[in-house]
Amino acid sequence: MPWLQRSTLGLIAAGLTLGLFLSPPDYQQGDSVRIMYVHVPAAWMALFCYTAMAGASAAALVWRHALAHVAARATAPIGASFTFIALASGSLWGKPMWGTWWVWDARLTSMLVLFFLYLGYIVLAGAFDDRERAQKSAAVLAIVGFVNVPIIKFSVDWWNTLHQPASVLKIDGPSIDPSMLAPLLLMAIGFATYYFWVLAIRMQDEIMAGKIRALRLRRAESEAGDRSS
Amino acid sequence: MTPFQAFLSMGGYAGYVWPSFAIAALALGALLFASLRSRKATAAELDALETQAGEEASET
Amino acid sequence: MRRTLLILRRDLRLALRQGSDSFAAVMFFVMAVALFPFGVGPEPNMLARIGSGILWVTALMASMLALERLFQNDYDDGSLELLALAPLPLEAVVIAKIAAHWIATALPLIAAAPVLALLLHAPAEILAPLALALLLGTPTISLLGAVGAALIIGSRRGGVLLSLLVLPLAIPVLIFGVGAVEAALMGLPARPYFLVLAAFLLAALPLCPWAAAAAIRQALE
Amino acid sequence: MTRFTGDDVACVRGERTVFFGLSFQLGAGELLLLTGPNGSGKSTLLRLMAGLSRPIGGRIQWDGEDIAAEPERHRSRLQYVGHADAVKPQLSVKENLGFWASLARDGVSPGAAIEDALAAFGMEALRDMPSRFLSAGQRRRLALARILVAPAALWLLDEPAASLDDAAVQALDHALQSHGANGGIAVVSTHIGLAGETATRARVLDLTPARARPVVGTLA
Repeated sequence: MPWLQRSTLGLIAAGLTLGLFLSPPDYQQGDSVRIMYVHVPAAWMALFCYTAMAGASAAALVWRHALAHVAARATAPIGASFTFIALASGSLWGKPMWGTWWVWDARLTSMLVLFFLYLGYIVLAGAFDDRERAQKSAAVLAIVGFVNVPIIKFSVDWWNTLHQPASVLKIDGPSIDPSMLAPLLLMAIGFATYYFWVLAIRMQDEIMAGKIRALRLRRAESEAGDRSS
Repeated sequence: MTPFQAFLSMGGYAGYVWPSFAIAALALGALLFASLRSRKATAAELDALETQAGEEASET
Repeated sequence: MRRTLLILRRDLRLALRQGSDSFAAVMFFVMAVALFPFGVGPEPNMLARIGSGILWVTALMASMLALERLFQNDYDDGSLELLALAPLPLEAVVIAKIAAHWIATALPLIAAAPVLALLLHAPAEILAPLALALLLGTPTISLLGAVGAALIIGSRRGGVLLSLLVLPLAIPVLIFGVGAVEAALMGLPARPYFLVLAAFLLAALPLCPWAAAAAIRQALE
Repeated sequence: MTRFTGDDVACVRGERTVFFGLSFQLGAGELLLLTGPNGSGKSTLLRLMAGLSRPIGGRIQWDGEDIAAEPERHRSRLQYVGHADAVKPQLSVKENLGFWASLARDGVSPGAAIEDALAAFGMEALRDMPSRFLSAGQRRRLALARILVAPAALWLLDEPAASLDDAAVQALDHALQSHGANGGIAVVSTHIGLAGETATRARVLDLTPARARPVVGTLA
């Protein structure tokens, strides 16, 4: 765990210094391209977390593995945060380029839908009193959602080309030259280690909560047992 | 316009670059902080329950 | 197959006798569409331009409204576990219930849509493509909604939850449904849109009942 | 010849181990009474026997074949009555029963079977009454009549005698006897004793001792 913490902080610090200080501004977008060093890794992580969530859910349902449920449930808020960051930074990046805060660009729109899928999962996971029901229900939703992500992406792309606003610059900007690639990768790996770090914390939390519930149940039953005997 | 101020202005895009980094830092920081705090609280609760269960075991 | 039709007939009889759910959905559809002119203004060619979008979005939400209790009633009175124990696959039971729901609710919606389109000054030539697009699209929405309805069985915030879960998944149907109508409006060939809608339906037909049955099984555990 | 067996069955619901190491052997014509306080897992065991849920450990077999291996075949040989009566208020008594009868039977018209089942539980007078006017006892009798409309080798009844009057309990006794007479197996859970002759010849499986403590730290 501590090495996760150190590598996350180290990677992100390196990524930031390179991204903000050393890498050159873009010839068209100027310094606003630096938003890419947050936006693109966050977008990658948003998709990575949803895939991880669906994978863990499938493993949990097929092999009835409780830990996989815990992993999926712990991943959801992290994925949702990355999606939110991707949306916010995408909008902030879009403003100087297209003059409006929100553009129904194909990628941003798909990211918005992914954000709704995350919210749906989180709310469903919390909508049942019985924890086991909540886990299994949310797991089925994660898988159904995952199957739909490519279909939604396909439809949004088609829909976007249909109503193509005069967007001159695509969101990911010109081809990335090496000096920009390094900070981008550093930030991406830094975000990934952040994910595993917070995942570990949330899973430990969930496992301990499981123990607490078991102890509480035993106390309630032994009390009932004492009363009836 | 000292180099530091030039850096801060981000070629005129300061209003967009800094907020996006700030939002990222805030979101990730808040999630981390909330997770750490919740884990600490759960750990404390678990210890309390376990010590209590331990005492009862020793009494009976 | 006989048993599937049996369940379909029973659900239809229940829907007709009790009627409230599907009638409420159609009334919601009519009222929601009628609200838009008050919001965006009565100006005819503005309404005509966004008419098909309004019709599709409100039809989508109306069917969510009706789908919310698709399994909940049977779950509450114990029929769902008996249906799960009946000598036919649970997927067949799900298909029967979805079909009954679609006939009782989506068909009236489709019947009402052309009338409402006129309310929105929509040109007459979009009425046929609109009806066909709805005919192809609403079954997929009912199939997706059934998965959502199965997932929320026994949950606390059922209704609101169903829309949050299913509407993002229904976006492709919405995009190509409205696309078909607008293509017809502009005189472009609408066939590709209908083919994509049919493709979604053919994909949803096997997958959604399977997912819904899985969700029901773990709800009954 | 034992047909319906369970060995070392274990079940966990939520984070609670409901029971483990539970076994039973039932031959043709036998009746098993499940007793024990509420929450001791009677309903859970019946649902496991019906195949609604799968045990965490152990196996339940019919004629040596695990019931989870051929779920549809197992489902077609059993009749299950849960706590709820599965009665639709908008349908009449005959329509309710007719639906379940034709669902369970293979195509042959269930007319006669419905009449006999209604008569067995004294419901024939209420044949065309919409079910929303039925009392709790009448609804329960309608639910029990369902087990008579289609031949089933295995009856799983969860507290069938709940809200039944004496006459109805007699009818249930009679039904259980004739079911046992022609080789049927029945598992009945009840926390109030079943009166009459059935109780004497029934074998009893008390779930109280088998109730396990939840194992600390399980994540299931």
